[in-house]
Amino acid sequence: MVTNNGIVYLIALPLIGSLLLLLLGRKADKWGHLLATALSASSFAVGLFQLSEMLSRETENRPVTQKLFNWISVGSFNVDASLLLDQLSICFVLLITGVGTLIHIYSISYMSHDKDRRRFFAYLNLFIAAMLLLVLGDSYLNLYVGWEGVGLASYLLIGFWNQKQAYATASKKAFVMNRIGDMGLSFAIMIAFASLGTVSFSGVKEQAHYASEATMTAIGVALLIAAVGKSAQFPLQAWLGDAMAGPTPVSALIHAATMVTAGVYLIVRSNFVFEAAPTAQLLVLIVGAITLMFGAIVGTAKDDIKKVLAASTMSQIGYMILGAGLGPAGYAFAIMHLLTHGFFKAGMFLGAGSVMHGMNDEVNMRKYGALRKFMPITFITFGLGYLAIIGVPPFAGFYSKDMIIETAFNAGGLKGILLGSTALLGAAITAFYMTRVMILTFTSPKRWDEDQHPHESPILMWAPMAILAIGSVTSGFLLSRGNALKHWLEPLFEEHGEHQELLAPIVVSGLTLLMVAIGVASAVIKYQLSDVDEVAPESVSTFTRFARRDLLQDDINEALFMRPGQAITSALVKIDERVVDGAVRGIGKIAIGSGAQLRKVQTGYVRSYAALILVGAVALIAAIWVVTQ
Amino acid sequence: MNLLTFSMVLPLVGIAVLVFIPKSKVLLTKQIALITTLLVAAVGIYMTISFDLGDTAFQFVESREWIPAFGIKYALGVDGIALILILMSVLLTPVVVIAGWNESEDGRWSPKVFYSLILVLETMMIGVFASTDVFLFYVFFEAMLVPVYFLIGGFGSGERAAAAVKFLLYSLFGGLLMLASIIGIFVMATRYGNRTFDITTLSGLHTVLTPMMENILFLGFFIAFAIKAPLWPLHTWLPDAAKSATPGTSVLLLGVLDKVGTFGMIRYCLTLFPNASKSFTPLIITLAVISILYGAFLAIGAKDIKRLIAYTSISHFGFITMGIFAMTTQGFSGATLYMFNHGFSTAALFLVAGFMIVRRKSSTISDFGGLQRVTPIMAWSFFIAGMSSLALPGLSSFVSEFLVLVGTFTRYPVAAVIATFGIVLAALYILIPVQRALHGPTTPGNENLTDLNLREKIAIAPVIAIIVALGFYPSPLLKIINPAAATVISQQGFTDPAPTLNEGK
Amino acid sequence: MINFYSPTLEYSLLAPILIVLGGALIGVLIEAFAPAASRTRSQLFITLTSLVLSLAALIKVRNEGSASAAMESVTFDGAGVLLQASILVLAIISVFLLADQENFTALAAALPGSEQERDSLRQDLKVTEIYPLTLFAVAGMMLFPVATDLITLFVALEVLSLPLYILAGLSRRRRLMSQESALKYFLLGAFSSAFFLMGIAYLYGYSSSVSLSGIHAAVVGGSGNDIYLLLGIAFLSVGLLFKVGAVPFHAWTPDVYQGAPTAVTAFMAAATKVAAFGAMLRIFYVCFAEAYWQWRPALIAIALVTMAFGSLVAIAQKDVKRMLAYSSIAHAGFLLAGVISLNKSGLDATIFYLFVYGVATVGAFAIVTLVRDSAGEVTDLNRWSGLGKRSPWVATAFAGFLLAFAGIPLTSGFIGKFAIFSAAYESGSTAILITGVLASAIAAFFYIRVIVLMFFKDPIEDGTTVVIPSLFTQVAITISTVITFALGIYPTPLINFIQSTAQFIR
Amino acid sequence: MSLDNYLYLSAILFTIGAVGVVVRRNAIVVFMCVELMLNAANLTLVTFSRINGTLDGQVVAFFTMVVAACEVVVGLAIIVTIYRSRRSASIDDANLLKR
Repeated sequence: MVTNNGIVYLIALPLIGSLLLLLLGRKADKWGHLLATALSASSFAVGLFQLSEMLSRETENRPVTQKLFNWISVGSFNVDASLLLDQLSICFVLLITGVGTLIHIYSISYMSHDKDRRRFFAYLNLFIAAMLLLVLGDSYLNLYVGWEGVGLASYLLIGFWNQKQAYATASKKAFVMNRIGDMGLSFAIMIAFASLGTVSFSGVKEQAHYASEATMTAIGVALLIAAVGKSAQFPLQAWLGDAMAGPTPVSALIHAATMVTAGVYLIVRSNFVFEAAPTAQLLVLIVGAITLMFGAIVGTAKDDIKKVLAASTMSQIGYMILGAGLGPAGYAFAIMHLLTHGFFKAGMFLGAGSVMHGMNDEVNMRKYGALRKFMPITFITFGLGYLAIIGVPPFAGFYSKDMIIETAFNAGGLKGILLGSTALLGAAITAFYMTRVMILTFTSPKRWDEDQHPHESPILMWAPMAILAIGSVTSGFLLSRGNALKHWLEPLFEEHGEHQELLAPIVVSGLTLLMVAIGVASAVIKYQLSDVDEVAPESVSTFTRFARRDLLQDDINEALFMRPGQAITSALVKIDERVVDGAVRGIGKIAIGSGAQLRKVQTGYVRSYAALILVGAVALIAAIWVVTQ
Repeated sequence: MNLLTFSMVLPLVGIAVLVFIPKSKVLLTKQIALITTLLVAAVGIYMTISFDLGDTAFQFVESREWIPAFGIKYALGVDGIALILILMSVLLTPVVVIAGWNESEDGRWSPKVFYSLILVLETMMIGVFASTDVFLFYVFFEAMLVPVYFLIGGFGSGERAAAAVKFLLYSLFGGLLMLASIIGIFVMATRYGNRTFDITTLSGLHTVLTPMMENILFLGFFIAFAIKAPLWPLHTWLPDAAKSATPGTSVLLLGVLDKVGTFGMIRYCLTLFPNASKSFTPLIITLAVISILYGAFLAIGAKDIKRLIAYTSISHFGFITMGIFAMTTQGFSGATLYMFNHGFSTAALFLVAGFMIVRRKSSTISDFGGLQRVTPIMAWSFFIAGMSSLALPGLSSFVSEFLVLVGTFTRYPVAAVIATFGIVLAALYILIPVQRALHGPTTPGNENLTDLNLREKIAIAPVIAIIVALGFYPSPLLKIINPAAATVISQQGFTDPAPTLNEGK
Repeated sequence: MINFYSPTLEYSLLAPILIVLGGALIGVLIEAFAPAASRTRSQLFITLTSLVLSLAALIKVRNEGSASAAMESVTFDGAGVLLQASILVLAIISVFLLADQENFTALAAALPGSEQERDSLRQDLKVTEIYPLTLFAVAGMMLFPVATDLITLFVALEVLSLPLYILAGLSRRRRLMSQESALKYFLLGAFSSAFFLMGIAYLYGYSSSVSLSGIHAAVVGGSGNDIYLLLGIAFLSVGLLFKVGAVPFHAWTPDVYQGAPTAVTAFMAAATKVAAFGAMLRIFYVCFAEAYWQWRPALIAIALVTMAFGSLVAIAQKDVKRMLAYSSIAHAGFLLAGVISLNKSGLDATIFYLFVYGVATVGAFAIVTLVRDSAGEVTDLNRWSGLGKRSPWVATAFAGFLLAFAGIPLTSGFIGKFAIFSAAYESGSTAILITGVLASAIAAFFYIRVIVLMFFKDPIEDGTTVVIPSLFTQVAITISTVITFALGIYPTPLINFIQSTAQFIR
Repeated sequence: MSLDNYLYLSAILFTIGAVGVVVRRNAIVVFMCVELMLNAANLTLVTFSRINGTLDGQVVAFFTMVVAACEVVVGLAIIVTIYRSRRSASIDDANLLKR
């Protein structure tokens, strides 16, 4: 495979940035944010350069690698720190650095009042570096480093305002739940090494043919656990909502566009594993399906604009996972949806940020309304994103989502029908809650009180939004034109094409649009045409109440894991004190006690001593006698 | 003079100098101690550089008659494993001296005594890893209890006397069991006509022992090491000792002394009693796994920062023990590397904890709060140390921990899988104190804490540097460890399990 | 008609003992004729010189090689001479303590608290008798381990015991206790020596000979009536075990150690043990060796019980002298391990252990004499707290001796323990090894407790002070400290010497 | 009549002496009992010397008497001192040292 020593700069630039900003400390306050942005941008430039390089090469030698150094080498366990840049990772590189840079720019203004802005940018750069390492690592172990790196960055950024106890808790929650996923990843690596003797993508890909299905299933499931944790999929989705504690740009970058999609990357990257493990693949589908519904439902019930977007992210990633679970047919679309989603969801998050910026950080949509007049640019950019996500042609979401739904139907048999209809239903709900957001925020009558002075955000903030908006309009069309992305990625996957079509594409599109229309309509009826009350009505169906509580995810986790965990902990603390240490102290006490008893023999009476001697003598005689006989 | 002996004599020379320093000249005392430890460190580094990677036999060998009547020799020598442990010890000691610059002053006795104890301890630390004569090893193993005992009891805080006694009795008990085994070996060796304590010669002894005999002798050693290591359920001395000792002492205690336990398992249990080691492996692996989870849970439940660190160490020692007895090159090298890394990550944790305690005059976690806003550098140091303790990729402990897990998995998948849950618990036991102490609003009593001063920065910086550097580039150490590890494994008659490809098909 | 041979006496060989006895006699004469003023100095001089001379003579004897003297009634073989030498060295160190008159009553005859006592103190009379008495005891002790016939053995036993009975009663302070200890020691001593004598009688009955070699021959031949042998061994053992203070014949030890003047206790604890164990070794190695299957189990049992009992009860002690007494019981148990191991290494180990233990014991008691208040020595452990603060060096030295007792490496005690246990295990007794190890663990418990008391507790202000040791005491402490640590770090010379010389000839 | 009877007698005497030491309180009497034991031993010795037809036993007996005499001297000295300071010869009163 072609080697290329330029890859490392992608990572190095932002990494250096973060280190500088952290080590220089206050000294860098003046210019830190600029440096960070510049570095991120230059990393993007490198990415573009790499892309052009890649395009100039023949398909088969488009992937390039760079070996940095021998990282760990013990016996047969031999891992290099080396990078792999191929058609798949380049997509991510561009997404990460591109969107990342935009969000850097946005943050310059958004965070301008925060005295820790430098630290914020350091974290952002750190994240970019880690995320790039994640997608560029050429082995599962290298990926692992990035995988936990982004976890760390996300922890730091969610907890950026950790002087608020709740935020600190949120960041901790995110890290811990991610670690559960990471555990899956380490399982995968262990199994891979133990049974295939290698942990590099290429190695595993080769061995995959020889290994038993059982092994591959095990690896697949382990990888799925990892993906589930990182991408906030069911059942490890609970952290994403709380993660909104972080500054909005963070939510846009990490918890919408990039990090949370790492799970999708992992699954697509490990296509060869799942190809060899149908069971695991089926599980992927199920997880995807459940999550896309889960997210959608939660999304309908939330009043906090960021929480709605978070829920929707969850649901959209559900779509991607679903796509990725559909095998070669779906990979490309999963990635496509990932990219388009990167644009429109980031855009909408930034929009939400801009709204909050204008509304004194108010997040409750029931306190919004009629903002269209006050922040037109935000309204437009957000609106474009909205059209993209609900999948109105020709906006980006239409292409990607529609493809996934179609492929789902084509999965064949009952499976296909179930998945397809789920996806379809999801589309409807998505349309509903996104419309709800639009209405509550922009078009419905104003519900905010007089001390609010909504205003449009400065250019540094709306420019990125605008760019992303453009992306969300065009990207879908561009990527799917002549199946551009599909063909681009194809060489990576083993296509075994039996394409039975359950429904003609046109039919599916029709159905989808119908569902979307229904969703939009019902939202309009419920919120536009009837007025909205400023506080969430209490008299609602149990289902709604559940939905508001994220379908009881936290309650369940608490009941199933937290409480028992705390119980075990306190129990063990007692046991350690009373039983384990108690036993030791007990032995000591026994010794002391017996000493105290025995010394009573020493009565102080000569006669008793003499008696003792006499007894001893007799005993001695007896003993010797017994032995002699 | 032999380098090892030289590095052992240096501290004693330092003490000899100290003797002539008047009590009043505290600063001079400290400087002399520091210089001495730095010199020793230099020697250690030089040894590491001049260590011949190709040669799997003991190096820097020295052997003199000591008590010929019992075939006891003053015999020194290091293989890769011993070498890096010595390196760790000699690197940590100066750090401890700098970090604990003022620890010695509110002690029961003069700083002079404190540093003399530290120095004599350093001599014994080197000796215990360097000796290739079982008896000599035992002498150091037991004798080094005394200085630590006085360090805890004389300069510690709180229930220091009680803790010191608990530590000493616990260790003595183990030590005496080991003495019984050593006597056993001695008699057996004599009976089979080779009255010696030379480890290489004795490694052949097991061929003439009955299984019963070998098991008993093995237990004598193993229990002693399990107490030192410490392995569940013989760990209860550690939290008390760590809580009462000065941070510096705790660093040496957990960072170095406890390693003697795991080192002993490798050098003595495995080498002398391979068959017994095999037959006890299931039990030991179980205990190790229990330690991992048990220690983690207790760390989560700990209210005192020093106890918390102690419990995390119990968990880590579980990993080390598991790696050793997994009997795979990965597990083995991983465990050895783990010993080294744990030395530094624990050092970092304890030192920063020490800085925090000195400022806040309390070691109760809940007394701290919002330090990140008041003392960012201190907070960061603690955070990084914590990250390395939870084995974050990119920091040194990740490499070792992962090697241990992988190595164990290839032979004992179940154990490895259970142990892996430890990494989730680790996230909890580090992030909970981080949240309590560093995050959240700055609580009363913490507003005016000062950030690290230059001395403290100088102390903590190299430690963190090593943690990060080895995370990205552990090869130098692995190159030293691997040959030794491979030798031991092959001596045990083990080979790594081949990839279980094609099973099922 | 039994024909009579005039006995032949090899004076050159007997010289060491005779010198000591001579010194003692001169001492008596001095008591009788020299003016009170000059006595102390001259007595001390006589005592030390005779001991030193005797040591010199002993070296000469050793150089002439093993030989028996006085019609086979004593044998100066390697082991015997080594034991004698240790006794002499210990005696010399102890004499330095005796020299510190503070320990002794001014007038033994005076009633406690009587007017007579008061003015005896006022004119500060000195009981210089202690010197000749000591010398007599030393002579007896030197004779005990080399005696090779039962008569000499018995006489030696009495010669070493009787002076000690008196010495025990001469304490200056707490005289009632002191006298009581004398009484107890005497009565029980006499009682046990009666057993000893009875043992002699039966052995004579069994073998129709009173020489160890004769008895050995009989045992080998197996001609005699085993009942007599059995009774003989049993009764003889009672006498010996009493002297070494093994359970259940130990009861006198704590009381006497506590009551007697500390200097005497030191001398007694160190030297008597050597003598008694010496004799024991000789008897069991030389004449009962072949009958080991009869007595060994019983002795092992006693050894085990002794170790355990001594260590356990010592934990509960509040008085430092009593604690040391019980620890000496425990050590008697360890030493028995050497006796029962019944092999060369056992012999060497026991001799080494006896010496180093004796030295450490003298040192420890020497330090006890230093801790005082207005009413004399303070032996209540609680009042020792904070000693490390008051006078670090004294405390450190004491700690050193305790560590030696506990058998911590780099002290002589550790080497001794290792040697003796390995010997015992070599002889196939696992029980001894295990119990010994556990007992040591328990023992460590209370030694460490004392160290904690001295170093980690704060002094209680109750007038407890550490007197500036007199030159003599200083010497004693210094010597014993040096020996204890030197032999811990580099014991090779002594061990080699013992290994090459120590053997019994029949 | 068989010489063994002397042995039995001496054994009995010895036992009486030993028991006496244990049961009697008065120091003097206790000491007497010890003397009784010694004499029992002497009797045994001479008997054996008769049985074995060697003189050693008798020689030992002589030594024993001398030694016993010395013991008396020392013993009485101690007992008298005690008596003078305590005005009692009962050994049960001498009970300061215990435990």
